[in-house]
Amino acid sequence: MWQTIFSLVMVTQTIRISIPYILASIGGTFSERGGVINIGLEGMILNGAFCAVLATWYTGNAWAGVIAAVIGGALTALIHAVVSIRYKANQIISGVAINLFAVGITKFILKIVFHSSSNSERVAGLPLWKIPIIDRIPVINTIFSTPLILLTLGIIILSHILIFKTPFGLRLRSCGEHPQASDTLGVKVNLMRYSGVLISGALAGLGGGWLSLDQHCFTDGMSGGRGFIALAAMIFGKWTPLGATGAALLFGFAEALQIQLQSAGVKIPTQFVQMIPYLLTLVVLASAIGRAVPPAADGIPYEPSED
Amino acid sequence: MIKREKLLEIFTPLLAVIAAFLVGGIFILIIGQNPIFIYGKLFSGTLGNPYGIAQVLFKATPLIFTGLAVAFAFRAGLFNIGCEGQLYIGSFLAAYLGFTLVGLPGFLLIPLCILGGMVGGALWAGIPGILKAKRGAHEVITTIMMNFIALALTNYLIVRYFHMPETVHTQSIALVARIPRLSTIFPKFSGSPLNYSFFLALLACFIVYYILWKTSLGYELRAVGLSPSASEYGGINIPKSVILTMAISGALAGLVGVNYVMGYKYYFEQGFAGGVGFMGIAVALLGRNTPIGVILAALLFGLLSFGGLIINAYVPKELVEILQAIVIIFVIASSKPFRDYIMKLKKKTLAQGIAGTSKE
Amino acid sequence: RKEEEVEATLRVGLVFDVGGRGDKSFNDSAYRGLEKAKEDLGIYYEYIEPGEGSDRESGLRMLAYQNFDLIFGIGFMFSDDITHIAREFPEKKFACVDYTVQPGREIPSNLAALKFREEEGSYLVGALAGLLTKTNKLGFVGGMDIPLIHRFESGYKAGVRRANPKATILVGYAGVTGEAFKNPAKGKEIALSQYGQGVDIVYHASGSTGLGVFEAAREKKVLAIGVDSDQYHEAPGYILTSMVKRVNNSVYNTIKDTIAGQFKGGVHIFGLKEDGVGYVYDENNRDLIPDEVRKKVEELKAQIIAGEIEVPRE
Amino acid sequence: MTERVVEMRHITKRFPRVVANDDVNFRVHSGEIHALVGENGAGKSTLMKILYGLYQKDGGQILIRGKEIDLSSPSVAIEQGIGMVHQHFMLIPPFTVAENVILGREPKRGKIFNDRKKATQDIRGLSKRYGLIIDPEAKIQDLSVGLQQRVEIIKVLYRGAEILIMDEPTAVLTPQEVEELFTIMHSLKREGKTIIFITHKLKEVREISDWVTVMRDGRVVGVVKTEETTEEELARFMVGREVLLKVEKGPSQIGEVVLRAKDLEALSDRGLPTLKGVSFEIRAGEILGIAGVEGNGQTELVEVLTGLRKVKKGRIVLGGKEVTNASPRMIFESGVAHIPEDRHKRGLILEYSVEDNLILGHHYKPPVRKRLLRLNFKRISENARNLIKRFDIRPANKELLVSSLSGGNQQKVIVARELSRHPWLLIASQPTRGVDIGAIEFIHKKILEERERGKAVLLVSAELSEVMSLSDRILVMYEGRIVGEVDPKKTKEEEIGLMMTGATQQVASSK
Ligand SMILES: Nc1ncnc2c1ncn2[C@@H]1O[C@H](COP(=O)(O)OP(=O)(O)OP(=O)(O)O)[C@@H](O)[C@H]1O
Ligand SMILES: Nc1ncnc2c1ncn2[C@@H]1O[C@H](COP(=O)(O)OP(=O)(O)OP(=O)(O)O)[C@@H](O)[C@H]1O
Ligand SMILES: [Mg+2]
Ligand SMILES: [Mg+2]
Repeated sequence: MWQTIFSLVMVTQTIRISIPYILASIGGTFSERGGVINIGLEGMILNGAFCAVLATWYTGNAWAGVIAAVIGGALTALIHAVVSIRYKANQIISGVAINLFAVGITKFILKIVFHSSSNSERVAGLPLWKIPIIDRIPVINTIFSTPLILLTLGIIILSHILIFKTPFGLRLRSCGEHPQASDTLGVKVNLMRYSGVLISGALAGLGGGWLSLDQHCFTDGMSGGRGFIALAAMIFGKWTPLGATGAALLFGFAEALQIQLQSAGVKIPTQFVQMIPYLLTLVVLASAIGRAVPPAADGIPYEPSED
Repeated sequence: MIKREKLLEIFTPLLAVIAAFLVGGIFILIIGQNPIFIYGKLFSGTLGNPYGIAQVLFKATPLIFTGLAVAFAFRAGLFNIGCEGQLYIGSFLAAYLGFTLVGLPGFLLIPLCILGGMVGGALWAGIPGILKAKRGAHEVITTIMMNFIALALTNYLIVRYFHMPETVHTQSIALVARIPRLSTIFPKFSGSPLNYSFFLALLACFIVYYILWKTSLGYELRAVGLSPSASEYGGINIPKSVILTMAISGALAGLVGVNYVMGYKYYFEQGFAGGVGFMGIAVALLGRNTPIGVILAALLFGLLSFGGLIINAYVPKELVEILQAIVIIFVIASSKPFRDYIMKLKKKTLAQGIAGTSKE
Repeated sequence: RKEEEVEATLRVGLVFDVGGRGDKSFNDSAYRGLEKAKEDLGIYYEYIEPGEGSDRESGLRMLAYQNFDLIFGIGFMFSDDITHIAREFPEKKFACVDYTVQPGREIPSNLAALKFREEEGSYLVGALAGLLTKTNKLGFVGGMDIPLIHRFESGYKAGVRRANPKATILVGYAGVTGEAFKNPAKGKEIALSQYGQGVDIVYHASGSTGLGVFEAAREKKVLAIGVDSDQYHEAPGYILTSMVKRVNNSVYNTIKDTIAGQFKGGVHIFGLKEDGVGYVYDENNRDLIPDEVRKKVEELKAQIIAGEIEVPRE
Repeated sequence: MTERVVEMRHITKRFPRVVANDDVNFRVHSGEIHALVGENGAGKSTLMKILYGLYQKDGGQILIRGKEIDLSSPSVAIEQGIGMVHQHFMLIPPFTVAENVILGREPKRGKIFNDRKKATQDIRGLSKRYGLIIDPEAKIQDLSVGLQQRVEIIKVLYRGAEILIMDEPTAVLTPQEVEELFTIMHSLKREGKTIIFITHKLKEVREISDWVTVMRDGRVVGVVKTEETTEEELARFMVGREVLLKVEKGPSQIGEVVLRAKDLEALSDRGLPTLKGVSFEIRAGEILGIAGVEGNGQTELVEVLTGLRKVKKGRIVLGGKEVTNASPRMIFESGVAHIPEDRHKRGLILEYSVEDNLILGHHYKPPVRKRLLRLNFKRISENARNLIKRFDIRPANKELLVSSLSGGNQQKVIVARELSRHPWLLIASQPTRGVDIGAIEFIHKKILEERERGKAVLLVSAELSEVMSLSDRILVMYEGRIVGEVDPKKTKEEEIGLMMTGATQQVASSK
């Protein structure tokens, strides 16, 4: 049994399951590093997934879907950004509303366009790339033949560089720690926060795009709580892209493990196996490793000066 | 001026709701329907007849409980996103007591089941409370995780031990544990499962109001919500009040089971709540975290929720979800312009010279 | 709209199960029955898609209040509500797909309880899979972990064992909430994991989650078995067969009987005998199923119909 | 004659409750150090924030080097060569010095990346040139307050500022650090920079500035050349009347030991040792003053004594009862009242009304609480009416939110509440910080009354003159230790000041 559990299949499966977690949790990292809590990741994933299918359906080209997923996620995030940055509303409530909105709007349009309450038509998917030699190496071949996995890999590295090595990242992080200080140095706090939230939406949307394009269809509510897991991964990863990736992979692994344990006929009831990722999160949050300090100004609307 | 502020504070959410309906109208137009006709249907179907009214009240009942739970925690500075999980555990416990303690007379069993619901919810909310108080784990994440665990756990209990054959619900609770429907005294309500737990919800609102604003406990909890460090200075035990707040909040959420298990289906059914816990967050906020506000907001959401079914034949009922989201967004977004406007008023009066005298 | 309603031979209302119209399996099957009745019999219909739990009862009641003559509830979750409402509206006719019979609860005479023997159909596709597997490994993907789905699983397993005692069956459930019926990504991963372990045919009973199972089959170029409706078109070439549950027929026939004044309350069972369940064998998949295999399965079918084989339900 | 680099004309700035700047004219010439003085709330910081583009003026004109400039944001100010060292540091604790300095003006490598090397080099260059020694790679949270201030100055210089605004830069420094700062300011002046320097300490004005502008109540009430004025004259300008800061202290009866602290050791919020073995006693009828530069463990000492912080080691005995690591409530029950140093963070619940704040700490027991946890509202308003009258809290409206009161009146609410407890021991920490002169006099009077009633008082204050004038005995704290005990009547301020820097250690003489 242990052989199957720690097989190469497991590794690729862990990666595949983790993709939306990775993208959304890195997205969350951008948002919260800039000082805006993003509970709405779930809704952004869902909208991204839907936009991907919609665009692919109309154009017949899955790459158009990828772009639409990014845009769809970002547009959803824009609502969150305007409400919480421009109007300084409670960011958690705004996120909850975003999630509700996404559930409603996707199903609404699903009915109008696809005349269905649960599924879209099947759409084209992304091609698998065949690269001669690499193709024979297990795991690596999955990564390099699946465009979105490769893209995610790039995003992980790019995000790390962007957040920790560039002026943009420095400014973004400063807005999440001490926006007053940033403001006094001429950093446009709202601009940075808007970018953080929009990037988070774009990435979460892309995560949704992966979900739906990999299935070649959109299913009502297909985000299935992944946004919340991503949130936990972001915290577990201490608000860093690499950390979030690691945590996302861990959650992905927990899920893959759960699938393996089920099919291996392990006697633990499925319900308890299903709990693993959530219990893991709780344990992590309650233990010493989980006691990460969020950006100091995370969730606090920035009141520029006097009023 | 004070009066104008109060008026504005009442009218801003109202305006936001109206604006949300206008935007919703655009969605209706998009699918080629007449908004006036649809809204007409929605309101006549919900408020135009006794059954509709009863249904709105019935739908509002669980929302009052969860809205109250969120509002209560919010007043004490905590965000309880876990009502969904808490209400499942609470409801399960209520049902469990209801069908195991069958020998007991009603006057014992009913309070016991209600208590069971509260205890279940309190326990489930207490865990994030303890994690927060002792380990500093943020309650937003932990309560979300507890939701998933609660769903899995109740599913396990139902599927492995307590389900009636071929169903996903438990056996029925004892006859004496059932809470009568209002239609027994108002025959016009017949058909609606509206039951006495609606009054329990109102009572809960009053009790929460009483605790928060009339007792030293409420004084402490609100103080912790407003300023933990000042509360600590004032001799208030913060960890204790965090745990207590979560427990009370969870107990309120657990009362949802009274409406559903004891007043409607008479059994616990997997997945019955359908997001009532999450909606509670919106209800609390819309009600500005006051008990009266929670009642009004719950009625609005109850109306929309039942109205969705009525207009289902003409427009996708998801319109209602969109409408609810827009209402929330408009209401929270309007409070900043509202504050700004008040500030401007104040500044203007200051500029007019009334100010010179008011300094120190 | 009003006009067609007035002229209609019968006014039919229907309340869907979770998933609603367009789920490409269970609900859509019921919907096809409605559509066919409209075309052939000239009925008028309206349907409702409930949101949360109490909407089921309110939906049924709403239709009953309006002047609908026959009202359907689709799914076992309706059993309680529709029983009550049928009693309340004795002048109207009701029908419930997958009705759960409870000891001590009498079924009103104006309520037709339409029950299917999914385990029998599952048994046959299980046998088919058992006969066709080359790896002696088969898979089952369930949606939510509940008794109804267990029935599919147990029938399937029994069929496999009967046809191929050497075969092992890997089982995976997508989750423990209603979401588990609409999580194709999870379905795909479970199926991929099963295929990865050498499984060559996977049967699913998981609503939209099954669409993911089909995607996995396409990707791995192996076979899957559909459920409820004929799901061939979801992944042409990769669907070995589908365990069809002829909800459409039961809906259509109930409507027809009602128009003819022959509505009968009480339990109606649709098993293999009644042709209420079965497996798809047509021009699409004929090439995948050799004649001798088909013959063996048909034999088993005959045995079940004859009562010689009792298919386990749990 | 030098250029007039800054000219602010008829500046008006209104806040919802006050007019912070009322037709203010302010001008500064190039190459001078110009002091800006005035009481709390006079409008100094507001004026400077307008100059730095952080606040927008409601009326008036600003000319920089003779040209009218619309200072719509700090970026504009930075472009104009204006830099500001804020009263509350604008530093990001988890960032390094270099990151804080370059933020918003990052040197780039390959057009994309932050050029760390260049940043470090630039900072080293500035360090050398102005004598601002600092490690560019150190994290702000690991630096002392004095070093943090250096970072602030480097930040400003890094942006090529010619005009430096320094808002109360000395308030948080040790005398030693103040001297270092002045050296730096002189070297800046030599390099041709112009400095606007806000302070409350008239001695510093004399020592460093060339010109002084005095503000009162949002208006400029005087512009004078430093060498042509005296401290007395400036004080009169500031307050608008003759000031007599001498406190009238009557005799008192020293009694029993009320509090005994032995070998107290405690950690700071960041887990570093801040109390390193503090021992002392307080007797009834005396005011024991604790002098020291902020950040030397006084805050932690008070928190330890009031149960807000746990001790690692040591014992606290209160009236014969052990209260080491007892809860704040238990300590309060044993007869301790506490005026906390930060009234916004600790002392008040700003969103509560005055009457509700007046019961904080005894809200949970009779007579404020009745049966079933019910609050006794009659009692609460009676209590409020009483205290408002006795302590002259203005406006006399018990239902107002305490946040809408002025700082002085907020402080009076705390003092009223704490003294109404009839404590055996009053622990007063920075009791007059940020309050106006009238309130200071009042609070001093109340503290002395407690002493005359035979109560013990522990007074902690960064204002040396306050400690000197009120205390019967003074302990000097430095780096978590008590480095000396002095008799205020027999000791000069300078001597204590020196002890506060750790320069001289004196064995506690009374024991
Ligand atoms: N803030 C200051 N710093 C340096 N010198 C000053 C300052 N204020 C005034 N002086 C000196 O006082 C003299 C007159 O000052 P200034 O030119 O500002 O006043 P003014 O001539 O009255 O101006 P105006 O005619 O515009 O009112 C000059 O020699 C100037 O150097
Ligand atoms: N952002 C603000 N909102 C409202 N009122 C403000 C604001 N900033 C300052 N004030 C008020 O404006 C007045 C002037 O404040 P300012 O900070 O300029 O005083 P200051 O002279 O710097 O005092 P201090 O010596 O205490 O630093 C005060 O009454 C203050 O309460
Ligand atoms: Mg000051
Ligand atoms: Mg100031």
